[in-house]
Amino acid sequence: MALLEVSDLHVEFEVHGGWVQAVRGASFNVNEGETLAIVGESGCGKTVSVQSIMGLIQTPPGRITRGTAKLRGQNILGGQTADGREIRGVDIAMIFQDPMSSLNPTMTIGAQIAEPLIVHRGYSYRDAMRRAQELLEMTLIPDAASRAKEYPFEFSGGMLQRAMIAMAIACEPSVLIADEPTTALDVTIQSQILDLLVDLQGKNNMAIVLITHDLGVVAKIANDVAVMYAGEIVEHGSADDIFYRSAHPYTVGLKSAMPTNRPGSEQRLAPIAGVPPDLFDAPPGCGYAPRCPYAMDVCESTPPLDFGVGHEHQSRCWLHHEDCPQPAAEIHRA
Amino acid sequence: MKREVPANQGNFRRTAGRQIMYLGLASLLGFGSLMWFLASLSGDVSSTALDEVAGSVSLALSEEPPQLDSSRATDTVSGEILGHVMEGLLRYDEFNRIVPGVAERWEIGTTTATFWLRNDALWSDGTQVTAHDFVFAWKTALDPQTASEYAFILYPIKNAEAINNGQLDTATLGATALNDNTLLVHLERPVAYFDSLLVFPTYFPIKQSFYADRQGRYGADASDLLYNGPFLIEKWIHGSQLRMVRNPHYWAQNRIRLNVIDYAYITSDVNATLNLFKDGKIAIAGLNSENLDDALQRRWKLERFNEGCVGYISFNHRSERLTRNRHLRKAMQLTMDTNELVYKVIAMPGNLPGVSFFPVWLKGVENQFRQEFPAPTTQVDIDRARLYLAQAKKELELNEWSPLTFLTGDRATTNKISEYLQQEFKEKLGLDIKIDRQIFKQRLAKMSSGDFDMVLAGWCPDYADPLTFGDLFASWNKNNRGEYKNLELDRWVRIAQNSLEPTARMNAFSEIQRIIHAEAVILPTYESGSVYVRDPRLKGVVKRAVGMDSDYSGAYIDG
Amino acid sequence: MEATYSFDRIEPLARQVTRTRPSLSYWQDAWRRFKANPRSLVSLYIVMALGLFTVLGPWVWTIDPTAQDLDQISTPPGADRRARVVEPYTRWVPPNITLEALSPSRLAVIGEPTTQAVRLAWHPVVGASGYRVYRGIAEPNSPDALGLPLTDIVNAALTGFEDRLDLKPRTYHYTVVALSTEGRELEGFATLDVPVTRVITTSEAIERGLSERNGSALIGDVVYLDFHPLGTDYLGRDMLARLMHGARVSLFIGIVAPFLYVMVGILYGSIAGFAGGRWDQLLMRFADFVVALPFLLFMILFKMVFNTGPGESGVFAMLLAMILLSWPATARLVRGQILQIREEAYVGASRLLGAGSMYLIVRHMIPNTMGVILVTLTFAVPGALFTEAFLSFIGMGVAPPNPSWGSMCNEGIKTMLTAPHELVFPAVFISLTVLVFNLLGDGLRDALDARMRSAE
Amino acid sequence: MANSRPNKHAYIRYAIKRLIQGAITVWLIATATFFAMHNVPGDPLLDEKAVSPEIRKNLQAKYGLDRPLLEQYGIYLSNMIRGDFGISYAQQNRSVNDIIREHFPVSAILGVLSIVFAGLGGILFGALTAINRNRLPDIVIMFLVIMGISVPSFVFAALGQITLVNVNAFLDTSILPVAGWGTVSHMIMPSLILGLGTMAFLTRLMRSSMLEIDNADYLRTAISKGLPPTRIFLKHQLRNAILPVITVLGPSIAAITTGGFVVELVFAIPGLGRYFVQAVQQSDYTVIMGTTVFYGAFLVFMVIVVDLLYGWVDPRVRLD
Repeated sequence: MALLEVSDLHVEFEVHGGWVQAVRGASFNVNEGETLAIVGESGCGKTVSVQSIMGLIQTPPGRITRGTAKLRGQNILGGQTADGREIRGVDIAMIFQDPMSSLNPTMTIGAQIAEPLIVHRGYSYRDAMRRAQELLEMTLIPDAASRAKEYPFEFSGGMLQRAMIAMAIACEPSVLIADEPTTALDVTIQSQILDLLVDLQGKNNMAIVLITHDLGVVAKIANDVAVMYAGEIVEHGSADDIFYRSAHPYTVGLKSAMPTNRPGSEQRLAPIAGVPPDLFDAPPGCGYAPRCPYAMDVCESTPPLDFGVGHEHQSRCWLHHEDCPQPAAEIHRA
Repeated sequence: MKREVPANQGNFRRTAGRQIMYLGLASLLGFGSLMWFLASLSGDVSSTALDEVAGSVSLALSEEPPQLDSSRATDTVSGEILGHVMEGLLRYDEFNRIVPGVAERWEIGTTTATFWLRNDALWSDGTQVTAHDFVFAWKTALDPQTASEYAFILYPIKNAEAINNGQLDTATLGATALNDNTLLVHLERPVAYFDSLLVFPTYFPIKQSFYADRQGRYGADASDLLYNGPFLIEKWIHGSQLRMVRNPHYWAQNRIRLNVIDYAYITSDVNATLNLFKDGKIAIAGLNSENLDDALQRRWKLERFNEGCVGYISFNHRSERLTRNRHLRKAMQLTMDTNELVYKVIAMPGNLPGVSFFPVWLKGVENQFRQEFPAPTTQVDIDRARLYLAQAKKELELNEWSPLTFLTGDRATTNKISEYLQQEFKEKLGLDIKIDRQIFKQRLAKMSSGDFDMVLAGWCPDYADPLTFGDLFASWNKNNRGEYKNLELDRWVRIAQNSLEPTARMNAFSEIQRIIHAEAVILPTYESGSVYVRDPRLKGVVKRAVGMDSDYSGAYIDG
Repeated sequence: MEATYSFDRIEPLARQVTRTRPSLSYWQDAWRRFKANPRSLVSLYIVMALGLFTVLGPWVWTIDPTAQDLDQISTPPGADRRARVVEPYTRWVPPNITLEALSPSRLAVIGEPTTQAVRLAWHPVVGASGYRVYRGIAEPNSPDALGLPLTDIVNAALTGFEDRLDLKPRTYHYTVVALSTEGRELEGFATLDVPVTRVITTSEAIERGLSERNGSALIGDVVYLDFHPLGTDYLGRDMLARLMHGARVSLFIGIVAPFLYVMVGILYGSIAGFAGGRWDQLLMRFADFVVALPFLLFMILFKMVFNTGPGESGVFAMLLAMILLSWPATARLVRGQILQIREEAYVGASRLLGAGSMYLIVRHMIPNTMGVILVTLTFAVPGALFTEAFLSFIGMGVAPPNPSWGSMCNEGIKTMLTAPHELVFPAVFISLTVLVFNLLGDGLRDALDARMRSAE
Repeated sequence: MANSRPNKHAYIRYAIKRLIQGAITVWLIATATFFAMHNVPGDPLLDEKAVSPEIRKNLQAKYGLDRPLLEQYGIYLSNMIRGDFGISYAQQNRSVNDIIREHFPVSAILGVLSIVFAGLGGILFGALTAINRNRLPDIVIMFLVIMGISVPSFVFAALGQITLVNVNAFLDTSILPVAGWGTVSHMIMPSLILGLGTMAFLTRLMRSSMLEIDNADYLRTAISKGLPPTRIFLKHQLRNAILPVITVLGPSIAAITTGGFVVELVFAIPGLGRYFVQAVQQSDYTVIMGTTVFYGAFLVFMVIVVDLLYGWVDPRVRLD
C-alpha cells in the first residue's frame, strides 16, 4: 500500500457559461522515500490536482467533485483529515514555482520558517528561530545566522527557493510536493536545488511529488512518472518504463519534443501538431485523439481504459486493447 | 459507486471569516471592558442638579468668562460671575430696587456724591473694604495703560474723560477717600441716574496691595482675585468648570441661603444644556423655539425673562449710500410687519414686536416710560409704501434700483430674520436685497467702515436709564455706525444728559423716540426675551434686564 | 458482453470539432460583470434618477423655492391643509366686559379662536395687582406645570389678552393666574381648553390664488392651502423645490470638487512617490504645509481674494478654494501605494522596454492604486457637501435665499426633535448620493480590475 | 541587489533629518498664517460697543499692533522661538501657552481614544467585509459605513447625546455622563462619536487593500503551511493590507484633535478644537498663531511617526 494514494480525482471550475473539467479522474500514488514526477504540458491539470490535495482550491469558483487522497490510508483531500486534524505543513508540505512572490515580503525569512514549528510543534519563538537557522544551514545557505533576520527582497531567486525548502521540511513531513520548483531558476541553480531535494529525501526518507514539464528534470531524480494530458493520467510507471518502454503516443510525442544534449544527435525537434482540447467541453473519447497519429474511431467515441502494459506500468490507450489491429509495440521505435 | 465527497473542502474563506469575527469581537469587548473598568474606578463624580442638605446648585455657563478683572470686564458672562463674588457701593435687591451694598448711607447731589461705608464689609482675606479701594479701582479703570473698553461708564466723575484720553493724570480724578469709611465723589455734570451706574462692575472696588502683588495677573485665576461679595471662586478649570462657595467674610450672611453655586459645564450649545437638565445634572437651562414643544410636553416649569435688548435694522446714512434717502426708509418702514416677524418667524416666546427703540421695561417719570409716552406706530400699508418708493427713485434720479447689501452676522436667528426680510422687500417692493453674511469680527469691521446699506444690529442696556439707548444716534456717538446726523436729535440728547428734572428728561426721550420713528433712522424688529426651564425646587432666582443676568445669591432649595 | 469497438484509422486533425467557449472582449466582460452585480445596477438607475431630479425637476415642479408661506411653517408632509377664509386682522383692544357677558366660568374666549389670534377675557380677582397668562400643550396638572408664560399684565384693570404667538391648529390649554403686589402668583388658577382652527386672510387667499371667487364672497369658504409634498422649512418654503434647486449646487460641488482635487492628489502623490529621494521629501513637506493651514482663515482670505460680492454665488470661488486646500490627503495615500508598486517587477520590466516616467505612472501605477483612489473619491463626496454647507454658513458659498443640501441639513439640525423632516430629507439625498457613488465605485472596480476577472 | 536593511543608526539619522524639515515646515506655516491673518478684515480690538479712538490707540500700542507688519512679524518670531506665544486678546489675562497647556491634553486624549476605536473597528470591519465579499456581512457593514459618512458629525453628536439621556432616564441611573469632562466615563461617548467618521473611512480602505492582496502567492504558501486562519489574517494579510491605513492614521489623529470642535461643543469638553474656530471668529491673533503653529508641529510630528512606522512595517520602503 503506497504512502500517498490519490484515486479518481475530479476538479472543475465555474466560468461564464458552464464548468471547465480541469481534472477528469487522476489517480497516482507515491511510496515512502521515492520520487513521483507528474509530467505534462501546461494546462493539463497537474498543478490543480496537487493543489486540491493541499486544499488550495478557492471555492468559488473551483470545487472538488469526486476522488480521494489517502495518506497512510487516511483520506486527507483538502489538507485536513475527516476529523479536522491539520496535515498541511506537518505530514505534507509544498513548495511553489515562483519563490520571489511566494514569501511574505513584510516578514523575515527566519520568522516564516519558524512559523510551522511554532504552530505545529509547539516550539517557543527562540527555539524555533534557532531551528530555522539550522534548517537554512541544511539547505546550504551561507552565513545562515544573519540571513535569517533578513527579508525576502534581500535574497536571490535560488536562495529564496532554498529558504522555501527549509520552510517546507521544518516539521519533517513524509511527503513534499514540489510544483515546478526549478522552472523560474536558471540551469546552474536548477541542478543545485534538485541535488538538495534528493539529499534531503535520503536523510528524512521523504517522498517527493515533483510537478514539471521538463523531462530532463524527470530523468534526473524521478523513480516513478505519471504523464498527464487533458486532465487525465494517460501513462503511469517507473522512470525506465516511461523513457524506454513508453506505451502511450503522447509520451512518445513528448520525448521527441525534448532537446537532448547527447553528442552527435542532429535530429530536428518534432513538436506535436495541434493543441490540447478545451476542457470547457471535454471530448467524449481520448483527449489526445485529435493529435494522435494512431487515432482510431474508438478513440474518438469512447474514453480509453487503463491497460496494464508491465509491472505497475499502465497506459490509457486503445492500442493496448487485445482486438486492436495495430501492434502496440510499434510506438516504441518512434 | 457512491461519490465519496472529499473529507474537507478546506475553503479558506468561510472559516477565516468566522474566526476573525471572534477575534474582532473579543478585541472590541476587551477594549470596552477596559474603558468600563477605568470608568468604574473614577466613580460618578458629576454632582446632581440640587442638593438641599449641602445647599448646592449645579448650573451651566454659555462660555468661559473672558475677563474677571472688574476694571476691564465687558461681557454678560463675566458680569454674572463678578455680580456674585464682588459687591459695589450699592446693589439691586430681588425687586430690582437699589439698596445699600458696601455703602451704608449715601447722598447724591448735583455736583457731589458722598458715601458712608459700613465697617463690617470685608475682603475674603479678612481685611476691611475701604474708600481707598474704590478710588484705586476707578483710577485703574480710567488709566490709559489699562485701556479698559468700559471706562466711558465712569465719565460722570470729574476729569474722568480727560484722564481716559490721556490729557490729565489719574491723580486729578474727582473721587477722594476722606477716611477709610467715607468716599467723596465730585461729578463732571449733574447725573440723575448716578446710583444705577454704581451697580456696574467697573465701579467695583479693587484692593491696591493685592492688585500690585499679582503683577498683572489680577483676575487670571481663582487665586488671583480678592472677593468681597456673597460668594468666592473655590475652583476654576478654564473651559470646563467654575465652582463658587459661600464667602465667610461677607457682611450679610443671613441674606445668603445657598452654600455652593457650581457652574459644572461650559458650552454654548442650547441642546446640550437641555440634555444636561433632562439628565438631572443642572437646575436651569435655556430654551429656543426648536426645543420648546419638547419642554411643554414634559410639563416643566417654564419662565420668561425680558433680556432688555432691542433688535433693529440700522441704515447707513452716509452720502454715497441709497439708504440716505428718507422716502426709501419710510417705504421699508411701511412694508415691515413686525408682528408677523416676531409671532411667526422668530416664534420665540419672550420676544415682543419692535415698536420703539426704547424697550418696554424702561422706567419713565412714575411708572413705565412707554405707558407715559406711547410710541408712534405704523400700520402696514403697501400702496403708500410703493408711493414713497417711487418718490425716492425720483429724488435719487435712478431708473433702476441697484441691489442693497444687507449685512448680517452668523448666529442662527439672524439667518432666519434676514432671509424673511429679503423675501418681504423683494415681493412687496421689488427691491433686490443681497444678504452679506459675515462672521463676528469681519461684521464689526464692515460696520465701523460703513461697508453696508442695512445691517441687522442689536443694542443692550448698560444701566437702568433710557439714556443708555437715547444717546446712540447722537452725531458724536461712535456706536452710531450709520453716521446719522440730526441737530434737533443732538439737542434733545444734551437735554436728557444734563437735566436732573425727570419730566424734562422723559419728554426729551419722547422727542428722540418721535424723530427716530418719523425719520425712520432705524426700524426696530424685536425686543429680545428668552424662556428658560427651572427645577421647581430651586426658588428665589432673580433675573434682570440690567446688571447680572441671573442672580442666585438670594436663591434657596425647598422640597 | 464485450462491447464491440471499431478500430478503423481516422484522419485526426481534419475533424477537430469542439464547441468553442464564448469569448468576450475586455469591455463586454466588464459590462457583463458590472450587470451581474445587482447593487451596481441599482446604483446606475439611482444616478439616472438623480440626474432627472436635478435637471428636469424644476420644470415639472414649478414652485419657487424662495416663496415663503408663513401659514405653513415647518409643517411635515401630509399635514392637514384646510383653512377658512376670514377678514384681515384688525387690532383688538380688550373691552372691560361686564361680568354678565361672560359665561358662568371665570375665563372665556372672545370670538372664534383661530391661528390669527385667540382673545381671552376673565373676571378681575380681588386683591390682584396684575395677571400672568400661560399657554400649554399638555393638560396642566400642578401649579408648576402650567406651560409657557405668554405675558405679565401689570395693571389690574386690564382683564383681557390677545395671543398671536406662533398659533398652530391644535388644542391649547390657557391658564390665567393672579399676581400679588410683589409679583408672586396667588393660589388657584382658571384653565380653559381652546381648539384653534387654521384661517387665512382674504388678501392672502387671493394673492395665493387658492380660490376663483374673490371679494367678500370668499369669507367663510374653506380653501386648501398650497400643497407641499415634502412639507415646508422654517420659513414655510417648499422642501421639494428647495431640494431640486439645492441639488444643482450640491451635486456640482459634491461631484466636481472631489473629482478635481482627487485628480490633483493622484498626480501629485504619484509623482512624489515615483520620484522618491529629494523630490519626494520636498513635495511631501509642501503637502504637510497645506494641510496644517487653518482652513477657516484661508477660506475667508480666498473669499476676499476672489472678492465675491455680497449675495453673489461664490460657488466657483469655493470650488477653487476647496481644491487648493483639500488635495493633500489623497496625495499622501497615493504616494504610499506608489512606494509599494514602484518596487514591483513589472514596473522594472516596463522601464526596460523604454517606458518613460509619465507613461509608467499613468499606464502602470495609477490603475493599480484604483482601489484606494475610488475609496477616497467616494469619501470626498460627503466631505465636499458639508464643507460647502459650512462655507455657505459663513457667507462664502451659496448666497441666501438659494438653498443647498448641506445648508438645509445645517438648518434642519436645530429642529431635529420637533420637525424632523427638515433634516431627514436633505440627509437622505446626501446619503443617496454617497451610497450611489460607493456602489458605483465598487462595481466599477470589480468590473474593470483584470485580476478580479478570473476570480469572479 | 537589495540595499542593506536600515539599522538603528540609520533610523536616528533619518528622524533628525525629518525633524529639521519639520521645523522649516512649521516656520512656513507660521509665516503664511501671520500674513493671511493680518490681511483678513477685522482686528482683535473691535468690539460690539465701539471704542474711543484714544483707547484704541492705547490698546494698539499695548499690543504692538501700531508697528509696521514686518516688525511685528520679527517680534512674534523671536518670542515664538523662546516659546512665548503671547497673551490672548479675547481672554486678556490668559497666555496662549496656558491655553495650549490646559486644553491640548484634553483634545489629544480624545483624539487618541477615538483613533484607537476607529482603527480597531476599521481594521476589523474592513477585514470582515473583504473576506465575506458580496455576502450579508459585507452589505450590512457597507450600509452602516455609508450612513456613518453621509450623516454629519454634529447630527451624530446630538443624536448620541439624546439617546444617552433617554437611556439614563429609562435605567433611572446615569450609566454614562451626558456631558462634561474629568473622568474616564466622560471620554467614552465623545470619542466613539468622534471616531465614527474615521472608522467608516478605514473600513472601506482596509476592505479595498485586503482585496488587492486577496490572491497573493504568499497567502497560498501560508495556507500550505497549515497555519490557522486567524494567524494567517494577523501575520500575513493584516501586515500587508494595513499600509494605506497607516498612512491615513497620522494626519487623521491631528485632524481629530483639532477638528473635534462640534463634539467638544455638544459634550462641553474643554478641548483645543473650539479655540481654533473662535480664534478666527474673534480675529484673536495670538491664539490663531499659537494654535496653528502648535497644530502644525503636532501634524508634522505625526507624519514623521507614520513614515517611521511605515518603514518598520514595510521593509521594502527605503528610508532615504
